[in-house]
Amino acid sequence: MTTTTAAPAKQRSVRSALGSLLSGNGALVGLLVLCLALYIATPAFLTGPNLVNIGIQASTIAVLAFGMTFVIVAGGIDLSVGSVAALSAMASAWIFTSAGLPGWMSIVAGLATGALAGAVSGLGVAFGRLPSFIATLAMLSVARGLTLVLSDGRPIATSDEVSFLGSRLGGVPVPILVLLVTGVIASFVLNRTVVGREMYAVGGNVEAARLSGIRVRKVLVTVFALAGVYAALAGMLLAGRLNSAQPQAASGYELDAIAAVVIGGASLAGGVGKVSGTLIGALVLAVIRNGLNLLNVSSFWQQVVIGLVIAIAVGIDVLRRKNTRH
Amino acid sequence: MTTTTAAPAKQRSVRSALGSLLSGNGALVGLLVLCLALYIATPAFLTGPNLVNIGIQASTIAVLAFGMTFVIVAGGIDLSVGSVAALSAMASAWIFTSAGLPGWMSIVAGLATGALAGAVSGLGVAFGRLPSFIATLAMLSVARGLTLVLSDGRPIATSDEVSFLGSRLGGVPVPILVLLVTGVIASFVLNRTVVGREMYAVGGNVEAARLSGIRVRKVLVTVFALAGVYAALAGMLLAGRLNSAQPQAASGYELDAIAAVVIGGASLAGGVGKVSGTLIGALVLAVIRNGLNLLNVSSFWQQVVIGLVIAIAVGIDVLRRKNTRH
Amino acid sequence: NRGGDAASGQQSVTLSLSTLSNPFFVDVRDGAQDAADELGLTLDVVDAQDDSATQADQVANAITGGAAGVIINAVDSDAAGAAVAPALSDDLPVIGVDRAVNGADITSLVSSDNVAGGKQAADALAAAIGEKGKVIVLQGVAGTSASRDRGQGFAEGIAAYPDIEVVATQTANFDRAEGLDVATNLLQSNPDVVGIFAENDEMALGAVQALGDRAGSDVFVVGFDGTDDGLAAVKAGTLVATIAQQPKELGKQAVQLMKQVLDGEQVAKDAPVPVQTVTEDNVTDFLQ
Amino acid sequence: MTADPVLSLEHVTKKFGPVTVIDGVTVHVRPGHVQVLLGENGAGKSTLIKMMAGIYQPDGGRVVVDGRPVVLSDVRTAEALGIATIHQELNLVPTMSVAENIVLGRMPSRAGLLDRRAVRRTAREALARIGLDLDVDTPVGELGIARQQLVEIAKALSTKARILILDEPTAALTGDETDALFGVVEELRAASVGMVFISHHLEEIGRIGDSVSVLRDGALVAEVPATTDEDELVRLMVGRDITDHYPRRRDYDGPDEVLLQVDRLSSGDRLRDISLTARAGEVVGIAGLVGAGRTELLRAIAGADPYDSGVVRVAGRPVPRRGVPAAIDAGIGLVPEDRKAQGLVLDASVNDNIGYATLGSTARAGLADRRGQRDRARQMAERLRIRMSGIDQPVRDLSGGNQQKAVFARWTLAGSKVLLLDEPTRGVDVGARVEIYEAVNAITAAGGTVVMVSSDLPEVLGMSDRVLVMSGGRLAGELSREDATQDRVMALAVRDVDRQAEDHTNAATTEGTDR
Ligand SMILES: Nc1ncnc2c1ncn2[C@@H]1O[C@H](COP(=O)(O)OP(=O)(O)OP(=O)(O)O)[C@@H](O)[C@H]1O
Ligand SMILES: Nc1ncnc2c1ncn2[C@@H]1O[C@H](COP(=O)(O)OP(=O)(O)OP(=O)(O)O)[C@@H](O)[C@H]1O
Ligand SMILES: [Mg+2]
Ligand SMILES: [Mg+2]
Repeated sequence: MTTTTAAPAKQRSVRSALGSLLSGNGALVGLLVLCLALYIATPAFLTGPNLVNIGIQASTIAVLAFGMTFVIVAGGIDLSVGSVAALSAMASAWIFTSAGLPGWMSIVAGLATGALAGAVSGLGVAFGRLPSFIATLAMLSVARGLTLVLSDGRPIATSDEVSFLGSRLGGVPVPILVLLVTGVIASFVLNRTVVGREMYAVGGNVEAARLSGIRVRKVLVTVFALAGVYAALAGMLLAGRLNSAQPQAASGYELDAIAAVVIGGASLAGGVGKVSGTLIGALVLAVIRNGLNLLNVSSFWQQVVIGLVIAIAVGIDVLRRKNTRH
Repeated sequence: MTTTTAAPAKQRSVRSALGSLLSGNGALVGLLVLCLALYIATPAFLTGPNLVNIGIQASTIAVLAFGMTFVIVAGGIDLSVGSVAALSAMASAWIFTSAGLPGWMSIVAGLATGALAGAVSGLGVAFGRLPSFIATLAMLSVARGLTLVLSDGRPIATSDEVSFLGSRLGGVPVPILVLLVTGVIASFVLNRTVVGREMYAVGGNVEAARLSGIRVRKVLVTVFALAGVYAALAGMLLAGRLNSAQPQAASGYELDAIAAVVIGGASLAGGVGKVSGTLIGALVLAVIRNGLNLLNVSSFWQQVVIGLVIAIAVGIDVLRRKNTRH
Repeated sequence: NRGGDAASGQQSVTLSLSTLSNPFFVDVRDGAQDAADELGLTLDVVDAQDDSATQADQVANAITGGAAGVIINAVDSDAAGAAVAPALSDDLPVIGVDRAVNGADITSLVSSDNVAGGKQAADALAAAIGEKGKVIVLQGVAGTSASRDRGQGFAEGIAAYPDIEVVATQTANFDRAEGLDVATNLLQSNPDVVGIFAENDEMALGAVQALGDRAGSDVFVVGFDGTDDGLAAVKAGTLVATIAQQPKELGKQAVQLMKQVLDGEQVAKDAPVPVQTVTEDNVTDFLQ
Repeated sequence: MTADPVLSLEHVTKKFGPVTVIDGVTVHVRPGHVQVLLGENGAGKSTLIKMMAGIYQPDGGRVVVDGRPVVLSDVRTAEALGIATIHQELNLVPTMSVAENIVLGRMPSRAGLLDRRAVRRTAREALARIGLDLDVDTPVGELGIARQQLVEIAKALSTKARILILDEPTAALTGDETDALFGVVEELRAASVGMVFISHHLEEIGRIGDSVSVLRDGALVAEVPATTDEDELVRLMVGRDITDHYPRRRDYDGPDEVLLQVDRLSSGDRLRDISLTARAGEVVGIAGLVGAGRTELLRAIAGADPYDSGVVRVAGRPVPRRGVPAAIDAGIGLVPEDRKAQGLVLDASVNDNIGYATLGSTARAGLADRRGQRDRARQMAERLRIRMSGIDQPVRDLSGGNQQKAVFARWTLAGSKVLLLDEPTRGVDVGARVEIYEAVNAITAAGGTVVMVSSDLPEVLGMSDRVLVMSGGRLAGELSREDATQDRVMALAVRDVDRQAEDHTNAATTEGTDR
């Protein structure tokens, strides 16, 4: 009995995870408006190769932001993802180049580094009772410092396995595949697993969650460790695209990742957020940057425009939600 | 009648504002431990000139963080303070050097620029209903872009009036004076004015504030405009010390300013925070950096140590508060 | 007994670098460190992380910390003047390295000329593309003096070739990953580009990555700095040229000059270290 | 009845999205007159008064003040017209002091500067008016929910309004505080203040009201004098008779077993040396005044707060002092008193909220049982008659009483053997209350035990098999169902146990050192 009902349930669950990833979402309108404007402004925008470019360029931030989604849903913030991405990629390259271990080990080492760094932040939040802002700000600094120590400030070449992450597989760029797979996994974790549902509860009302018997600390450590693993993957993706791990890689990406999550409709107060929204948020950012390059906007004015577009994209979403509410 | 009672009341209020600024506070223990450790580690630390150095070095972040305190108390966050500081300083220098207006006008123009930029963010939050993270992230980008546009990417010399902010007055460094005066003013605004108390209400429970008839939007615009003015002052302080407004000045300072406020015991959830705590937070950051320089810690390891010290300083505070609670 | 180091009896000198997360400045440090070890100086290296105010703070800390002299690699030339003023008024020798220190009478400046380097880059690129065609420029962090000077030199240099058109100028913040993304996007909107000038090797290598097989055959990339990776790319033919500064030489000469000053010798105000255009022909001279 | 209304809602309608929540309702507020609003949970009472307070604007109909139609565009406009509101859900800033909360939105000031002395004075006067003795500098967040409610009342009273709206002000109060509040209401009536009063305690209606508007599903079904007989009011309200308001039944016929045993539990000066037992099939009621330590006791047993000494046993086995999960594993469940702060994740759906305590236990291989969960939540919502637009509605949009039912549903679903209820029916209408009592009956019938803390004395007396009375952090006494009367309970609750307490503590210390 149980097995016969379990099998179709699993099929449905994967499909519905994909569905929820792609389903209509907050900033979607903002993204579409942006794309339409660029389509009108330049013929180079809506071409196959350019859309693929955007996908590749969005991948790093998107993967970071998927990990960030766990943290923000659980009511925290993770400022360390950029540094942890760099540290993990560097550790991965170092294991391969300096320690001379086999290539697949380099991927494992990278992911383990990310998980460890994330778990340390998580322990600081859960047991050290540090505000997540502080725990991860500390980790931002520590991880970047360790990256520099490990690399002595110089780029290190990556293993072929990591470089594969930046290559193409039968014409399809691997970063886009990684983006899709990690997105589906993140959506699945948030929607279908116990710990995922518990993240929403902890972020929504930590006291109510605690009184319901949810092990808040375990959830918090899991959340930050997951964000660390996602950061590691993003770091290796970036390193793979460049065939080298850079000491300053991904610095400042934390703000982009948080912005992607928030543009996607999550609340920094916790308890609200969807992976599909985060993906759209990351695409909004990638499309803006791509579009401004295509239009060859002066780099001074670019920053002005990026700021305005972010405000407008979220503004459209706010308006849209206000209208449907009442 | 009213005048006779008002006078002593005013005296008391200034005194008590100073008192509350200096009164025992969260991270104080962390700061003292840090100072003790440095005192033991190096004789160069506890010398008059070095302490003055620390005061000067803390001033920019402290002034930014005082402004940030308003925002965080009111439940928001302001990522734009670094950019707004740079823009204001640049506007001030531009008014003097390129537009050729008198020196005192350059200070006024700088402050007005900061107030305007802050107010725009505030309007976005209050009326555009943007999350403050997004509104100020947009402003971060826009203000930096405008700084570059205004300066064409080159530093501009400051007026004598602005340079005075970086000089000494009868042996006392002006940045330290500015730090003290702005701190007392911030403390006074938060504790003694109606709008200050309303900031706590809005940050503590925005719904209750609204239902009590507080004009939440007015409070929010005020809060961000104030943060903008403080950022402008910090920017001019920085420019004054360097005798020139730099296009990339103060970038990334927003995280330091937020860290100072949070180290000082404020909660990013809003409703909690003290100017005295913020000052201690800014001093913690300045002392760490100064100490690591004095100890000649390798710059790679410095970042690791800075991260650890931030975590420990806040950790001590958390422990201390836990102990007094029960 | 300023700058005395109790343990070793050596004089200590502070080297304030604009950043240490760029291999170029790591090389400056290494050159300086080698020279210091050789000459019996203690070298305190501080990293300003590309922030002028941090640099000013660090110089102030060096003075109170008892340094005998300051070698400064300015984050920004104009801002550094104010930063070193207290050191100069304390009669400490101040030597600039790589970037000028404006508005202060420093002891000496060891530098390579970025504007001249930009011009050389323009010539190298023009030679590679046969003095005609469309090119794009990848800029460094907007507002930094390195970006300004190299960009200015390149613009002046390229103006001498009427058949070359700069079709796009975009920032990639001196970063390899951004260089890759921005170059990809610019190639999308300007498919007929034949040359790319990047204001540093990191961005140039990103652009090479974006070009893939086309690098060095259809599209020619010129970088700046002569980092290890950059030189390797020149050897591999993916980069046509890089404008090599000699970072280790910069660091070394700065320390040597400092030693001379501390020993009471007179030194020249300017100590130029040549920049060289490195192409396939001479790259082996630069690779160790 | 003769005076002209100061405030009227005329044929007002309110929609949330497609749902019509208020449909053409007319209500008048007259000076010196208490207009009662009566209706089931979710009938629309709070929505109606929010249209008087300037929080919602009607989609149809109009608001008339002093005979002139007005638009109450926000709270300030309403306040300017002399309308003050005590909301059902507390609207206080937990981090601010009692004094500042009372003057929030109208702080005494001169040229923008706060007049701190006037703030304290105003606050003390306001508290004195309802007989509350509190340090006005205490942060509100440190007060129990009942005192917070009193602060909220003081805040509204201090506005000197001519129209006062009271949305379930007595839900969190015990008899004494309710009496004090009603004393103030009488004063205000004499001062010609017009009032609107909402309560699910029917006996209060006759005591304080003048006339009653009965709402059902957002429509006005009747307007009757407040003297109307309670059964008749219930019939108007729920459309059926409720014969037994406290349908306690002891259907358990299994072995007599002590399920919960608390031995000498102490925690600071808030819980002193408490021992009690609860048997299978039994409901143990705990009565006491506000601040007696009842909530503390339940939280300690449930692992929500640490305690200094003592042992909690379930079915004879000690419960490890390792927080809530350990207590849940042992079979303990807690329905906390403050549904908003401790009970609910407001942005989450009704479905999610009902499922939190069973999320882990129903999962397979770490995957949440979503379908089973929905089925169970739907059943439970039906059984407790939670009024909602669907199981996926955010619990934030539910009416107060229905939110309470959602918390209750979570623990009923968890099937705890030892269920600790802290004010389980606060804000719940008479009909739904009976559903909750039936759920309690079902739990005890199945061999569980229920410990129920309530400030609603008739409820404690009506539903408990045994009544414990707490006072000053101690157990002041125990009464059997037969012996328990209001007077006896109150006598124990106010008994000065302090001296006795001291003796006890001394004895305990000596004993402790001897051992
Ligand atoms: N903001 C909202 N959005 C959607 N529905 C709402 C909203 N506020 C209230 N409702 C719905 O309107 C109905 C009436 O709610 P209201 O709070 O007025 O009930 P009530 O009579 O005060 O109930 P109670 O006695 O439980 O307090 C309920 O069904 C509730 O779910
Ligand atoms: N965190 C706290 N710090 C200090 N005192 C507290 C704290 N929490 C509660 N108290 C006080 O402890 C006493 C017991 O409170 P408790 O809430 O247990 O009472 P109660 O009998 O449940 O009454 P009610 O819930 O009706 O207010 C009260 O005086 C309360 O103000
Ligand atoms: Mg209600
Ligand atoms: Mg209680």
